[in-house]
Amino acid sequence: MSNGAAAEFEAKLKKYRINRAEHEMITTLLGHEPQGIEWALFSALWSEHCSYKSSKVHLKKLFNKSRRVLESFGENAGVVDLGQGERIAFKIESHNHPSFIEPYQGAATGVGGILRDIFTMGARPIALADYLCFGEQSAPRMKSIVDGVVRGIGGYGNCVGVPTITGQTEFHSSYNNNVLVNAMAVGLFGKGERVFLSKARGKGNWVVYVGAKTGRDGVHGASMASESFDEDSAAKRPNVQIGDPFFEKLLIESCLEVMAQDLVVAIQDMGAAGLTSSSFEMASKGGVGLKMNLDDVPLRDPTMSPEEILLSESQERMLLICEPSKFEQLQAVFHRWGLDAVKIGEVLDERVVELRWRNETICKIDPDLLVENCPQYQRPYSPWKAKNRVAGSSDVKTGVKNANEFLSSVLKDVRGTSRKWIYHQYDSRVGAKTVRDCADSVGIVRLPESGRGLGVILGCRPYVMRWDAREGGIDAVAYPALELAAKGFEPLAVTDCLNFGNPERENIMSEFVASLEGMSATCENLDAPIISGNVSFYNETMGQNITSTPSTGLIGLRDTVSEIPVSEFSSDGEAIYLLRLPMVATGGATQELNKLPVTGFGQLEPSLIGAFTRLVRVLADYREGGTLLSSTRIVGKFGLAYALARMSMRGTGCRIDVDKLKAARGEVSTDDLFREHMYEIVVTAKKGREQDLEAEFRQIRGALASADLLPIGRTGGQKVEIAGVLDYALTDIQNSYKTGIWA
Amino acid sequence: MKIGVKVMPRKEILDTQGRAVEGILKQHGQKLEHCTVGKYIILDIPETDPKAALAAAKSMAETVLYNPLIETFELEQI
Amino acid sequence: MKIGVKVMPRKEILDTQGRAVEGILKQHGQKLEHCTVGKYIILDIPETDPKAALAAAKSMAETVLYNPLIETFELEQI
Amino acid sequence: MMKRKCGIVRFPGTNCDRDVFQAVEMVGAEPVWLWHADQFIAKEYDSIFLPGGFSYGDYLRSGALASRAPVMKSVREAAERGIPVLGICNGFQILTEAQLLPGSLIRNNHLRFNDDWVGLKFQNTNRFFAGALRKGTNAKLPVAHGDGRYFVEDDELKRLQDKGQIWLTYEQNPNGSINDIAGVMNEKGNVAALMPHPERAMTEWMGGVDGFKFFEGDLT
Ligand SMILES: Nc1ncnc2c1ncn2[C@@H]1O[C@H](COP(=O)(O)OP(=O)(O)O)[C@@H](O)[C@H]1O
Ligand SMILES: [Mg+2]
Repeated sequence: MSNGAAAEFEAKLKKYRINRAEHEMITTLLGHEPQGIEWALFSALWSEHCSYKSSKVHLKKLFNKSRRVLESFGENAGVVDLGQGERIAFKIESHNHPSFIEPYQGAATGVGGILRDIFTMGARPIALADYLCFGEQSAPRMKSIVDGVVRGIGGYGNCVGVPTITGQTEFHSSYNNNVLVNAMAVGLFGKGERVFLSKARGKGNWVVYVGAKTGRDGVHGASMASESFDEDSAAKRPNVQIGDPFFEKLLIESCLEVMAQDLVVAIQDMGAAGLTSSSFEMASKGGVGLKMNLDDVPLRDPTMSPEEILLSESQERMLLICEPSKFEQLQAVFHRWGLDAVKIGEVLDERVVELRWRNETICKIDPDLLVENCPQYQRPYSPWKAKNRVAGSSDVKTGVKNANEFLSSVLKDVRGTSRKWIYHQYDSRVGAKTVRDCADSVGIVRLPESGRGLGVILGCRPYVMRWDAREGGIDAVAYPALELAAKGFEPLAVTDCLNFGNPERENIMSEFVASLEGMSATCENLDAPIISGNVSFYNETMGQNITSTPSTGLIGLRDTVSEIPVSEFSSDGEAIYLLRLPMVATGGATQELNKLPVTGFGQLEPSLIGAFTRLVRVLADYREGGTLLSSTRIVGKFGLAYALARMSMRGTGCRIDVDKLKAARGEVSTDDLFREHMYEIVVTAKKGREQDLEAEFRQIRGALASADLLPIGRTGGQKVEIAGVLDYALTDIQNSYKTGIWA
Repeated sequence: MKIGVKVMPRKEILDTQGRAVEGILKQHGQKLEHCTVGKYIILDIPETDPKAALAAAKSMAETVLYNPLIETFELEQI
Repeated sequence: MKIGVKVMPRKEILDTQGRAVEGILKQHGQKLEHCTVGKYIILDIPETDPKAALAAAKSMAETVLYNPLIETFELEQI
Repeated sequence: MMKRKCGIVRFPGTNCDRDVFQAVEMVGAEPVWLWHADQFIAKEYDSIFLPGGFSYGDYLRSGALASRAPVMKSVREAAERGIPVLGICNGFQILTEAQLLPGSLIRNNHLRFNDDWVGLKFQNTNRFFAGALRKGTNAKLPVAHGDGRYFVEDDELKRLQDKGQIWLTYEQNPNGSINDIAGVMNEKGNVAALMPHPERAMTEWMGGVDGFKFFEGDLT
């Protein structure tokens, strides 16, 4: 190669983010040097974002089957069968980089994208949830990022008419330059409604493009999401993608209508890498070929090049396959909703994707080369070892001196204060199915045909991840599973969004593997498989990696929405118990607030968690004669004192008996009140049902010897009172908690 | 002195509002090729020198009135 | 031919956004007496005669672009 | 007995249409879809509902683009014939934009979307909708809107007060509405609208039941 040619070659590798080894593989696969558009196609489909090349070897090991699973990885979203003809599609996805660049549009298009993954399958979206991690108040732009992200999620979800029923918000300096915006959508298939897949089929069937016109939005977005941020990212940013929830609403209604009329063979949304990934994946999965004429793609700007058309990430577009005889009827439906539907190609028998542009074939290539043959990397990692442990639970020092003062500061701190400022910007009840909204610890919708309850909840507590990645992974499933169980819901399945830093760094990859092992083991013990998800690597900005954050979304089922325990004390004189399975004691959130290193004692045991979750669920479930438990809340961040304060928020306080608490926990101290014992649940028995509750617990505890149900006090009064340790007036609690987010 | 700030969506960026309004106007049989919807902000600035007022307006536009990722702006003296 | 339609709030009390923007600008230490936030709509009309184009724009403004209860509008050729 | 026939108008972007459909079914009446691009025969309906949502994305002004749609000719005719017409949330915005009701709904004073439960007070009885809930009654319903701040000029406000057209007020004003107004009606009372969502408070599991009566029809 001449110097000039060599430089040009280097520049190409850089532009298309393909390394030398990959270039060699591509040349071998193609039988020739990549030419013209082939560079762009491999760049997009072999990007980390589209190919999962650093994670696939580990994702394959995840527990992903149960008798309920209908679809799992490989399709747009996972689908579980609830019986009685009802099925649920759900998935969580990240939109971290775009939300950092343009918070409103980044978050909005994140919601739009995840919704399309759901209704592409034929499910009507019925709920949204958002998992957000922000930096510190003092970080540059952070206030406006928080504001923009929240507005963006609300702006899209509210308009498209899908309620946001739960969420989680975290703050930590590791997100200062790299926020996380993960959105989850849940869709419902009613009786007799078909699940649609993306496998193209049937020689001579038409490839149809529907929805918005293609513009230069987000060209090269997929490969950009696959590299770390540096200072000039702003300069090389693609055109910001603009979401139009109004258009999406039209797309939802029209797509569901053509599906109901049986006019669709296969369908796929155009997400990352736009038309390229949708068409190549549809062909590859269906084992067929496609011939597409790029001149027929509706364009917003007629001067676009084929490469731009193929890689555009314009929002609100779908690709579908239909029988030619049904096209007219299909087009009529889209027209009625004011949308375009145009034929841009045909299905071929031969396994090739042929792209035509200005009467020339610009590419003819086996789709499997792009979709199936991407290299899979076994990135170096080291096996998990327990870290940051102390010798006993009383060695976990929280740094709290004065319980009242600390509780007050926690309730005002952004990490412990009310999230009302966020969720009041979200419509939580459109759809008229919402039973419990963001104000409660679990989001609940009622399934209209069967009247059963579907619980939706998010997980992953970054401070646990910072302490120990395996425990953090277990907790990312266990904690939300217990939250579901404490309302009487059986956890059914899990979706995950693996937000990590640079996988080429061994410490990051080690955390990735350890947390995945923890998650998978817990899922297996719960019989709640991981059936969909997304990996977001390279959350690294200027050398700083985010906290490894495998966020999760769980769904759970309850036979009725009657008498679901609430999350606050609601009437005086009820017996308060601690329902517990102690495995770990940690300072967690409290230590971080006090700027101490996080330490802990013990180890989480997935098999015990599975059994404990089942036990909790039975106690919280509806039964003849009424639910035994009136209120439940998991003791989480900031320990028991904070949990009791939160439970007193509606105006009913509590008095804790120090001797009983000591009998239950072995220690009553300022330190211990703010430690977290994984896992504990504060529950109240319905009046007159204490005996029944205790008897039931003894009966079903079975072999779970380390589980306990211990009375610790009674509800009532206008204070949270633990004699000699804590004495806090409800009005102060309410006022501090109201302080809210600083945005 | 009053300065008008016209903030419009950038040309290559999708103008969702314009698209919807255009659709409706066309449905109503209006003769229209294209429609773009933006913002108009009138700033009343305590300056008598047009140059100084325009400079102040520019600085305000850049601090909060427009988002350079998706919009462009123009100033005019009114 | 392009016609600009400037739609402004009819009174102070209707200009919630203006109040907010004014507050933010002042917080940023900008010298500002008052600020009003309205809309700017560019209509691209297939007419070459300015009079005809302005008449068409007026009809569009009156059909839907402004609400006389809360707004006023002005047209300009651009 | 014949079921009451309730027309439910759908615009592109309407998103509470199915919820209102469900509410109408819950009270035992018969819901019928009405499409924005078509006109309908007004006298065939016992009442007409304009549900909430974001018709045309709320672009330009909430309700503005929808208020000019063909179906509104028939809605106007229904209103003139004395057929009960109820606008909910975006439906309220559409009815004011169509000038079937006085005033306008502008951006919330805090400039944010607001989702919450609100306490309401009936300032006057409307015999066509929620007739059982008399003047002076209280109710609790969800709100969810960004443009819910009701505005009218002072003289018009006085006229509304004098003629008893102020239907509902908020106990705690969530959006800066003039005189805490949450719902109004025309002089005859057959055209009425409110920002809160009665269709989201139909049974206990929804968190409240005060919405039910809004769909029960003329009870007098
Ligand atoms: N980003 C968000 N979107 C919607 N709801 C949220 C969000 N963040 C937090 N919430 C809601 O706020 C409530 C309180 O959150 P949090 O303080 O983390 O307490 P909890 O321990 O109950 O989850 C939760 O029930 C949750 O549903
Ligand atoms: Mg939570």
